[in-house]
Amino acid sequence: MRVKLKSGRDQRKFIARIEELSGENVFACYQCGRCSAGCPMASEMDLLPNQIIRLVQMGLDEDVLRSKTLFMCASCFTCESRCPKGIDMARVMEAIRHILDPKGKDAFGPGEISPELAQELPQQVLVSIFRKFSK
Amino acid sequence: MKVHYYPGCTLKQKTTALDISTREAMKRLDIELIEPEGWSCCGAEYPLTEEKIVGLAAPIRVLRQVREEGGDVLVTTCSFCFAVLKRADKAIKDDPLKRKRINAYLRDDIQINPLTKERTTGFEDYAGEVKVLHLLEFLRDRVGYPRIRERIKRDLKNLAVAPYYGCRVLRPQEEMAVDEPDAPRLFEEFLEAVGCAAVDYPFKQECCGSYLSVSLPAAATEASYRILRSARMNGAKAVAVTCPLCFYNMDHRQEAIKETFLDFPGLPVVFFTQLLAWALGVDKSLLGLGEHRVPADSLFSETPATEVRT
Amino acid sequence: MFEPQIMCFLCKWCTSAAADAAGTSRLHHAPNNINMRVMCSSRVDPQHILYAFKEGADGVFIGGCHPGDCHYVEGNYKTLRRVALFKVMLQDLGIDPKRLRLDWISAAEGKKYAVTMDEFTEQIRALGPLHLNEKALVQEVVKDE
Amino acid sequence: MTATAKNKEKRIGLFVCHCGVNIAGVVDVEKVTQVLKDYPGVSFSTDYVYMCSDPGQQMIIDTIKEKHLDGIIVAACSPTLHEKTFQEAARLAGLNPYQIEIANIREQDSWVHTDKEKATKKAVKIVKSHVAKARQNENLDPIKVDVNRRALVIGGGISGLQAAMDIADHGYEVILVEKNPSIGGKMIQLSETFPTLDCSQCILTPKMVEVSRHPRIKLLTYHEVDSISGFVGNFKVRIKKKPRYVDETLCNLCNECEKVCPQVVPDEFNMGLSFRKAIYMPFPQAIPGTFTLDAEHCLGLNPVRCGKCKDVCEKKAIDYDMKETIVEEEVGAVVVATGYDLYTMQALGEYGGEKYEDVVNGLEFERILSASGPTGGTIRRPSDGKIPKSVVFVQCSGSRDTEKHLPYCSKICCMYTAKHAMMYRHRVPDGQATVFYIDVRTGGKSFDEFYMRTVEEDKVLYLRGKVSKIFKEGDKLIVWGVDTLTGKKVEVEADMVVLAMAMVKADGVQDLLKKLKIATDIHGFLAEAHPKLRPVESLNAGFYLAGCSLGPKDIPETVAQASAAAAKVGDLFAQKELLHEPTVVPVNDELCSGCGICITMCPYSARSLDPARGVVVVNEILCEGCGACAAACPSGAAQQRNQTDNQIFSMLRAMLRE
Repeated sequence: MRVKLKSGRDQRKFIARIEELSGENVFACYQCGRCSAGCPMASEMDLLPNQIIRLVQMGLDEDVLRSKTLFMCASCFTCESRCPKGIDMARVMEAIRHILDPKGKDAFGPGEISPELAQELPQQVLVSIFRKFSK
Repeated sequence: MKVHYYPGCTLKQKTTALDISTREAMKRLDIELIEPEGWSCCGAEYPLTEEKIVGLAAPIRVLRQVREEGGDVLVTTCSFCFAVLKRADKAIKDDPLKRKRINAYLRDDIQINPLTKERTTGFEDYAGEVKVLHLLEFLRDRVGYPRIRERIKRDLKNLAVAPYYGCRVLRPQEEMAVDEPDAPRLFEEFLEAVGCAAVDYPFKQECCGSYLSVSLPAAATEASYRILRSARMNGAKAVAVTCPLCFYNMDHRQEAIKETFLDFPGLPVVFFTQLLAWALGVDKSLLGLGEHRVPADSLFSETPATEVRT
Repeated sequence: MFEPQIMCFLCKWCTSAAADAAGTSRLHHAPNNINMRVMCSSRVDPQHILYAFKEGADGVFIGGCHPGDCHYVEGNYKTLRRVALFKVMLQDLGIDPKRLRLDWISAAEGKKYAVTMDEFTEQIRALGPLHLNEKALVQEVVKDE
Repeated sequence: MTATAKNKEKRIGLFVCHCGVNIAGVVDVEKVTQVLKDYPGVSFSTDYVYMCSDPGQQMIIDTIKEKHLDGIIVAACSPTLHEKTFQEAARLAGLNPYQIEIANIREQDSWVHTDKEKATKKAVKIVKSHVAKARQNENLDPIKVDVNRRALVIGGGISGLQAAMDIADHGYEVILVEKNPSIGGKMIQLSETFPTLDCSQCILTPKMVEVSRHPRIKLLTYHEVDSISGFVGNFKVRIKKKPRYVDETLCNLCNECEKVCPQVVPDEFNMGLSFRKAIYMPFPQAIPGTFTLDAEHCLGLNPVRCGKCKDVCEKKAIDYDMKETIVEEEVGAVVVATGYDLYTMQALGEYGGEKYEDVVNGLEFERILSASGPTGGTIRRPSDGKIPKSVVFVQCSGSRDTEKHLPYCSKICCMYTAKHAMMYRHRVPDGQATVFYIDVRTGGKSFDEFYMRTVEEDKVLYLRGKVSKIFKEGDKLIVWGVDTLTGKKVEVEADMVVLAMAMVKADGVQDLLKKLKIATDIHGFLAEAHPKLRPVESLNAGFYLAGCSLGPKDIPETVAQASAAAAKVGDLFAQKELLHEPTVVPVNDELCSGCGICITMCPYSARSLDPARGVVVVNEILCEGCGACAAACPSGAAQQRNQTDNQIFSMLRAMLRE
């Protein structure tokens, strides 16, 4: 299927919002793919980090927003530390999650943790995951 | 020497081993740890979008409290707390707008005089007066390895330990400014200072799976396996960590790792503070070894074993 | 709104070239500055600065090459020393030393030039118009025309 | 003659340019013309659409003659563009060119402002200030200087060799200085050269021989330029002659010294992949053909400690007592061809940062490929000498990284990587070659065809993506990359990895460049006088630039640039005499107290005290006209011609007084 790119303002609006929230210039990305090459979670993702940025550049918000990649990012900043253009992909991911509404099936809520597991887990992991992936 | 110390929530609850070994080790170095009055959770995650700025309020409140108590350094061990506190502090320092907005949230906090119990409001703005240091940095820069070496009571006999940095201590480099993210030396130097041999292995800065441990346990199992395997292949007898979550993923999850990856025989995981405390002569019962799922006792025998059975 | 007059002494090799580069890139900035091109920032005599204040400048800017890049080996270091000393004198004369600014802007830094002009204009605007009281300053130094 | 009397008579013409809408679109040029019409000193003013056009210039010429103008202001673009044009027009009209003032109302006014009223007001001020100055301008004539028709070439790589030979062939004497024991530079280390695959040594050595035998080239190897003083046409050069401890005229290359030398050190020529002795010849075809004793690694230049080489030398060529000496030369022009270095692998921790022996840089791989290299041209990996069955090539290692490394493209890596992969596939037919790239840039004659051959005929797998990490597992190197075309994260097991490291400024010459005051860009590469129109000249008159010292480039481009620099030297030497700007700072004897402050200010030693008269005297040829002395002179005796203090005061008043 041929994807029809949105024209002018509609396309820019999505990009502008991502850039505003993340503080990153998504157009600085030249698609070298280094973020994906080093990503520890890439094998779990349906879209690689560089593909997410590419889709944002193209203004294809639906494709980005339904990707489960958003909920696979561990914010480990490996991509950030090696990006030759200084883009913090973790910020871009967080910005996209921020505008995702509703959060969808890949988001993660307290109900999904058994009481036994909750007993065992370190506090920080519970706070983190709800801060990141909460429904 | 006195210094403010922020244990964070996990160290008070699930992972007390890191807290108690830190305290015992610091006693041996004549360092008094002061917990800031009424500290709260740091938030665990530094807010990455501009709109979630209120996430800075909790860490800044902690830092302001340290300042109010006359401190200028705050030491942490948990990597998550360290990252949040350090990045929040830097954001406040670098960005006048953020400084203004966060302080506006915090200005009306109620201050209780510990003596008179008098309640007042009106804090002075926090502008980044407190330096946040990881305990590893504190040991290197403020205590100094020579002083540690002087006080060593037990020989770790070049125990081959793989330093595991994880994600938060080194990255983003611009904000953390601890060491080179892909060629760090901080942890290695520490291990050498306490009498271990630091194992060089390529996974020291790879991610353990972090909080995906909850939502995607299989991914965390695999990520942790790769780290442990690499450490073992390079001759490590143990992996040393700084973060309770790394510890959880590599120690508590190791049963699952062994079930999934049959080639992996196991490897003990310890906190760097346990090694420090032991080397400084702290009693074994004060290392919190009971919290380990993978027995690490044999690492801490008066005559360290050459082969560690797991 | 108060529109300050900013007198700029720009070295030919770096900052004046930067001003040209700003123009070539159409980097719009506040029109309050007026530029004089000198061969080197070290050509600027404190007397020139004082005279500029006297004739109605609210701020004086000196632009030179970055340290180590001076076309004349080390003219900018001379300027740096002169300006540092002269600021002390300005204070004594009742002129806020912030009204005098020295900056290094290379030929490639058109953007920095434009930003600096805006910034300095705002800074001088905030300081308000310069009022000179002393008669000593108002003496005529130009001999003839 | 008082300035007053003279200025009263001055008739100044003002010509305001519209520059189409470039100026007139923002500045009300007619208003400027009108306002200035009655300004003191102005006796004529007009505006025109393009002053720089032929009719515009003709109008200026005609008006000067018709109205007997003795000073003119052209209010137009930056003086860097058309000052010369209008000076020439003035000259044609019989007016001294130093009576021309350019008022910049385009770059520094109409192009940077949008408020028409304010921009017009500003233009008026700018023009007024130039009128004030013009009223006091004097007629000046350029100062004439002789040219020393000898050239200095710094650097004995391909660009230096080419430049030296061309200048010498023009008929001028050349002094070629090379800091290493032999000429040849980096090119002599290369194996084959793209896209023709001719052997680098085979094409370079004849040139090296030719240079060494050229009657007009004085070859100074193992020498370093220490300092250069003077000015275009008349430089004095101090050159350090480093002690070779071997008399090159006596050494007969018998090789006995090398055999007995006990000191083994990594061989620079082979990029440390093999070893040499402390007394050595860098490579068999080295020129001059002589051994050199490397004092740093010698046991101490002391017969008591070792002395073996001296004992066996039949020709008595070895002399431990040689000292560093200074050679002085006088030249008229300098060609700087100081080359480049490769970015250090240590900076790339994620690729092992030099930790893994089998991760090599491009130049090391050239040596591995070279028939004269450490493996005799068989591709073997450094760690264990095994023939690698899988080699990964990583392009843009350190290049195009704005964040931590170098933001620019190193230009030649795409082509040499294609060559490396092709050569590897030829030599190891059952080997797998994988190239990670971001873009493949093949602009150049027959370049793309070469690259396509590598892919189509030699079946080299090109994966589009940047490698994130390289690490060792067992005796394999694991390469983590990605193929962005398929969206697959990939892992390649390799026996060897070749990093196409970025090209950077040459490290060893930075001190010299600093001393010479040659402008560099932000990456430390030499800066051209103009990136397009003066690509081989430095802003410092008399200095010409060639090769990779200017930035990454391939051999043909380097050679072309070297020849261009040589041609520019020829331009200079073809002139009978040079003209020096007369806008210098002389001394008014009447006012000078002989305090000598100006002498300390002068960076060119142009000023000195005449002890007999107690005043300062100026060598106007040495004076570059910076004016630092004028600003420092307490008595006003030092006044810059056509930029006197009085002129500056007048300009300030014209600009600032409403």
